[in-house]
Amino acid sequence: MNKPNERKLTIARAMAEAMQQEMQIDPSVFVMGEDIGALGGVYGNTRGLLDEFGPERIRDTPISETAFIGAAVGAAQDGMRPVVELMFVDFFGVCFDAIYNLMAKNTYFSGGNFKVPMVLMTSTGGGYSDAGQHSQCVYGTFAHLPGMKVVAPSNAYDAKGLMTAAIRDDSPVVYMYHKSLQGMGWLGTEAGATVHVPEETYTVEIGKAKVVRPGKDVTIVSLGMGVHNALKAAAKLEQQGVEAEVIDLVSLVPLDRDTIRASVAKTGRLIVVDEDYMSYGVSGEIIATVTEHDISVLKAAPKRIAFPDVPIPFARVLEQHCLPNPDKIVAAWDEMKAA
Amino acid sequence: MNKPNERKLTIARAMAEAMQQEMQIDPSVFVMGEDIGALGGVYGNTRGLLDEFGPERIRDTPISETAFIGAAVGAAQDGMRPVVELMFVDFFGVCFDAIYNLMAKNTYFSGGNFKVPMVLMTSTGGGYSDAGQHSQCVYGTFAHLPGMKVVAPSNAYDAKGLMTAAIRDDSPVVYMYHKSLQGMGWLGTEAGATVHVPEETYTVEIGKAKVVRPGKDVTIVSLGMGVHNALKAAAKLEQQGVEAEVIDLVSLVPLDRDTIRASVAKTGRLIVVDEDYMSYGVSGEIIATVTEHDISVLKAAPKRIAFPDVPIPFARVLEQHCLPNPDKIVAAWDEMKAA
Amino acid sequence: MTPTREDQHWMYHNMVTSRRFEEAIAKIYFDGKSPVFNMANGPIPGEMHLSDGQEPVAVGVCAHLNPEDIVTATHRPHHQAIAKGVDLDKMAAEIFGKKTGLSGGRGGHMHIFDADVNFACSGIIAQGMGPAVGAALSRKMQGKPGVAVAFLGEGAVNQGAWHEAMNLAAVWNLPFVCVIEDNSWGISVPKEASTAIANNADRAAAYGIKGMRIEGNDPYAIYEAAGEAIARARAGEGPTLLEVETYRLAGHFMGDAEGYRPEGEKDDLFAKDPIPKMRARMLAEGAATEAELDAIEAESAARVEAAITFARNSEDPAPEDALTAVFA
Amino acid sequence: MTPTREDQHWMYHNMVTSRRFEEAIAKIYFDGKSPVFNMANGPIPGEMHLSDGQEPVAVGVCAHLNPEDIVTATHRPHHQAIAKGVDLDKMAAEIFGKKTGLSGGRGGHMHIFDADVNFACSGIIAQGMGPAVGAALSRKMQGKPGVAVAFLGEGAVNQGAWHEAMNLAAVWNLPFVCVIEDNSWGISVPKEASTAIANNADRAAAYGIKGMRIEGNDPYAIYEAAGEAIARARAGEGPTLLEVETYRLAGHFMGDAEGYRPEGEKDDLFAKDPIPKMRARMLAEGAATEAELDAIEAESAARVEAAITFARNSEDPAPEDALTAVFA
Ligand SMILES: Cc1ncc(C[n+]2csc(CCOP(=O)(O)OP(=O)(O)O)c2C)c(N)n1
Ligand SMILES: Cc1ncc(C[n+]2csc(CCOP(=O)(O)OP(=O)(O)O)c2C)c(N)n1
Ligand SMILES: [Mg+2]
Ligand SMILES: [Mg+2]
Repeated sequence: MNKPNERKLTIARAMAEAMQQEMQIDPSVFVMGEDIGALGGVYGNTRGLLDEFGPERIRDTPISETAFIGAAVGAAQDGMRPVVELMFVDFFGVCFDAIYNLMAKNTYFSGGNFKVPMVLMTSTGGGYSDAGQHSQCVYGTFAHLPGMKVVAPSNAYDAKGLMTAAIRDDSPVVYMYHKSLQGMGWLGTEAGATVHVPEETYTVEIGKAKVVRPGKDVTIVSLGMGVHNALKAAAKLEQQGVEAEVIDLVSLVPLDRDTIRASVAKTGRLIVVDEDYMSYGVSGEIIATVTEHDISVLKAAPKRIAFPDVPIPFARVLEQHCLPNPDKIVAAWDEMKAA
Repeated sequence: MNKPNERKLTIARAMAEAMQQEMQIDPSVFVMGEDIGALGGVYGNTRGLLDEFGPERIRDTPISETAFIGAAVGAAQDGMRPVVELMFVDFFGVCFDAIYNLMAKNTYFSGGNFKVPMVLMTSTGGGYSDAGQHSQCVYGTFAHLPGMKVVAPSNAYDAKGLMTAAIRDDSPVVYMYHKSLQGMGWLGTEAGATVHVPEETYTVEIGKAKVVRPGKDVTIVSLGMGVHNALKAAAKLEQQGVEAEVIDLVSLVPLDRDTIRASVAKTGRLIVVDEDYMSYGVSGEIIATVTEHDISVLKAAPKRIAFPDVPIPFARVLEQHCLPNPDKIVAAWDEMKAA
Repeated sequence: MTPTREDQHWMYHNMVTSRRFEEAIAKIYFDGKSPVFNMANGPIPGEMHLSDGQEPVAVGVCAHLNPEDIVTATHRPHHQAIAKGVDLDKMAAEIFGKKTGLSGGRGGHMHIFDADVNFACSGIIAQGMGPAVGAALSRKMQGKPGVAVAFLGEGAVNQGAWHEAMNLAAVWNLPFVCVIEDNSWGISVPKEASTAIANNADRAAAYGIKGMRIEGNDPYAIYEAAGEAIARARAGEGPTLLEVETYRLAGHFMGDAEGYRPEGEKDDLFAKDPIPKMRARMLAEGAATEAELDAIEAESAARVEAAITFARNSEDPAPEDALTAVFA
Repeated sequence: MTPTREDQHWMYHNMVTSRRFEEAIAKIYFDGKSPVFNMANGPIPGEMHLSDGQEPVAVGVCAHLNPEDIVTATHRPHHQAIAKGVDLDKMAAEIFGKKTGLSGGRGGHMHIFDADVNFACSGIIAQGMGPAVGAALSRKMQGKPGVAVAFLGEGAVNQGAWHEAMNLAAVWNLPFVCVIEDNSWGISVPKEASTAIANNADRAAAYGIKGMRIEGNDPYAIYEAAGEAIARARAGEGPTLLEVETYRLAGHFMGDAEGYRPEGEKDDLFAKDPIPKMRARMLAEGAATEAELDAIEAESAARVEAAITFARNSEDPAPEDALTAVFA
């Protein structure tokens, strides 16, 4: 997919480029959040924007998430297109009312007369020992509650196209980027996330899953960082002669149930890989999506690999024990095959 | 189950009685929340307590959920056993950090050295046109995040026993009571919720589901208000000669997966009834619990009846269109049978 | 700044319209809810929070606002909605849950939204603060005129969202006014049990802005203070915090037995009803004739009746409408 | 109230121990993180927030506390933990993620919990406010002695949780002290860009309590002000708000390039390092001899080395320990 002379970007730079280009063409776009100005964002996704657009449109905020996310709603309703950052998704607890009860619902409450065209971008994920208040995904929490679209890119191409699509969307979009894919050296970066990104603007459709690797023996469904684990597992399975199909959900809301169902109808087997907590979340929903539709296609009970229902521990040995990884996926295949 | 001379209580009174009895025997128990004193709780569950225990132990709070729930954590860690009320669960967005990141995690973060023996009680549910910020269940949201037990009684007997068990539990327990079961005249009350309640103290085990109606043809799993819908549907199905087994989950965390699996192993059919939003919530988890364990027992694809993924509308005709009801359950059976 | 004769007529008119509207709602609210009161029944189901007695705050502030200005209100929004010029027919229809309502019946009484006059409200305490501050920011960034006003109850001032938004408005020097309606009760909890200080206007010091308390539920005094605050905001001089003493003549919501009120409180409050007081003052000061005021009252009553009739005669939404308007 | 000779020795001792401890941590932190700095690697993975320069606040306050008193701290907790008497071996081991750590490696550097001395902290801004106020409530209800102190950064004062808890502590008149460490930065955002007023102690007026600002990062002045505040709390006279000027000599976290700092700021700060300043003052005032201070420094260094050795030599937790201690 990457040709030698093609420009590769990290997700951080891809996100920044999308914001930059939209800000150039649309004066109503602006960015707010903690440390997104001079620092360029803790995760680098607003780097360079302050220099180009100045502090009016690239606004560092007080540590007041309820106020500035609520303010983004008010600005969006008044004709602006704010992109707001919640530095770590783990902090959602201090401001979720402004998100799930306000941003997500005002369109409905107003019968469609108020639009809330805003993007809430937020970092997710662990793996680098940042412990239980800085390492969560909580994908399921956001996806469960109505009124907001929810996307999670696994690579820089999608990251740019999803950001552009999210900014242009007239509905609120929650944009969840995974720290281990971000391209910040100090976090380590999954190499597969840094890919060719065209310079021109383009959009990636919100609500459409991607088959990122075709196969006929088993469907592995994941998102964000999990897609890379799934692809690595698929490479290992290939050595055993097993052809795994890998689906990158890209978007949790709307959820592309058709693509998932079509794949499992073909393979007859389903493994879901999710870094969010196991119970009452994404993994259960994907399994239910398939099984409520048609159980006759299944050759084996579906399996899920997710974070166990415990807070995220600090020590590396503890955290790594809990996180999904390619070996766990291969082991799930082995059990499935044996059953 | 109710003998003529037996004492019947509403859930509101059963909850109050459990608190009263625990406060009588344990001076560390106290109650905090908005309007729980002179008013006796908007849902009546603290009525009478102020008179008996006074304003030190029955504390009306400012409208500051983050502060008083956080304070309950601090008090619990310091040897008290607070029962705290979040008036409507819909308000969780203003204080979820104190709940999911603090109350639920301090035991783990401290390696078990800090205990947080507190109860967070909160009202759930709609059906009376209170619109989108006063009618939600968000069971899935609470159950998804680790570190808190989550219970939801469907009748007064369980309500008292669960409250007593929750107060005595050394871990934080979220106690979700449904407004339509509460026994407040002004809300209308499901008659089946008001049942015999012994005067003496007793506990109902947290983490154990109950088969509230045995049957062999289909398993209907639900909780709270949904149990009554399920029982009504089962009565209708009985007229068609169909024997439905109804399971009252009672507790979402821990989830009694064994009871669910055993029932479906027997009936081969599963319908989940949930008043919470459909996607990424309870209904998906119950389906996954069964299907990931063993698909061979299933004679048909499982079905779920849940609130669609839209904010809760105000107008009766709109809200009733969305809520689960016995007819929808019967219709699900009809489709399942036909398939 | 005293209200002109015309302002006074406008204020009185809106106070009376609001009162008539709520009287009408209150009467209909009990339809289908007796002999057993059950909130779920009748033509107007759900919770109902009336603002009887608090009309002076709404008119004293909104007299200075244009449709382009932004207002966010609370669970108790009718008086402010009326003073801000929300379409009365559509508002009534919304409260009845009709297809012709402002939101097609999706929102109801606690979710009154009218984009034409930039009015919104919500059922969560202090939730309107952020959106109002954000709208003020939007106007500043766009260089467009407009002031944003957030109305709140005194109980809401202890909520974190209030503090965060006040600081944000102040640090960014936004055209924003926060108006606290101090009716001295948050449901059953009296102000002194919830609030560490007696006068919330003193909290302006925490943000380096001007704060003022207006006593006596007096539309004239409110008009004057709000006029200054809004002028300051329009002039780019930043936010103001106003706390207004007012009275809640009704219960917290309909059906509230009000057992928590000290004896005699209600009688005292009724004796201070601001509507007859304003009428008397206008007559005494020659700001209006009896005939003029009678005409205003008749007009208000007719307007309200028309709105209620519109609402009653409107169709219910289609059940499937529940599933639309989730996304833009 | 000036610190006694003994108090001064204690304060100096704890300041030096804290500094030595963080120097040791900082050195080890970079192990395994070069040539490419990657937070995930090395014996101490994850974020690391150092408190170098802020030691005077911790010792000036904690000099007045007993083990039974409660402290909640932040993401930058080491200096306070040390001054509060948290077990240094177990704290070091926790930071290394070892089985012998305070929490068996589950918490790490941002989640230091020691039940023996009633110390807790958290990684969420202002999260410690509620628990501290609640512990103060618990003591009041139980009639047991004890004051609760919440430490926060100046950036945290704009968070809603702070406001709510201040009001609650004040309205319930609890034995609570809020100590703001004003190091003038919240990561890269300077105080004046985030906070509507210059002096957060002025926000005490919003709660009707006493507020004081202490300038100069001076352990003596902090000691005095904190002594008064804590005495007031012990006497049942309610909460106090203290804001203390202090300096963050390090970056926000390790790896922070600090490009946002104005030129020369760091040099100015280093010139004001409070540890040599306190040493000089004690010598000048005859509160200690060179030999005494050298002994204190040697003792601190040895104590820190022992703790680090303990941590290094401790075992890793078993992987499955991740799944335990979720519930009590
Ligand atoms: C965050 C939140 N907490 C609690 C409530 C429940 N509640 C609704 S109105 C009210 C009292 C509000 O008092 P005040 O702000 O003084 O307004 P008033 O009702 O007097 O107009 C409360 C506690 C809520 N809606 N939102
Ligand atoms: C609710 C929340 N928002 C944001 C953060 C990210 N964050 C961590 S430390 C920090 C700056 C804190 O500044 P201050 O309170 O002054 O403390 P300091 O770091 O200066 O000690 C921020 C924004 C967080 N941990 N929690
Ligand atoms: Mg009030
Ligand atoms: Mg700081």
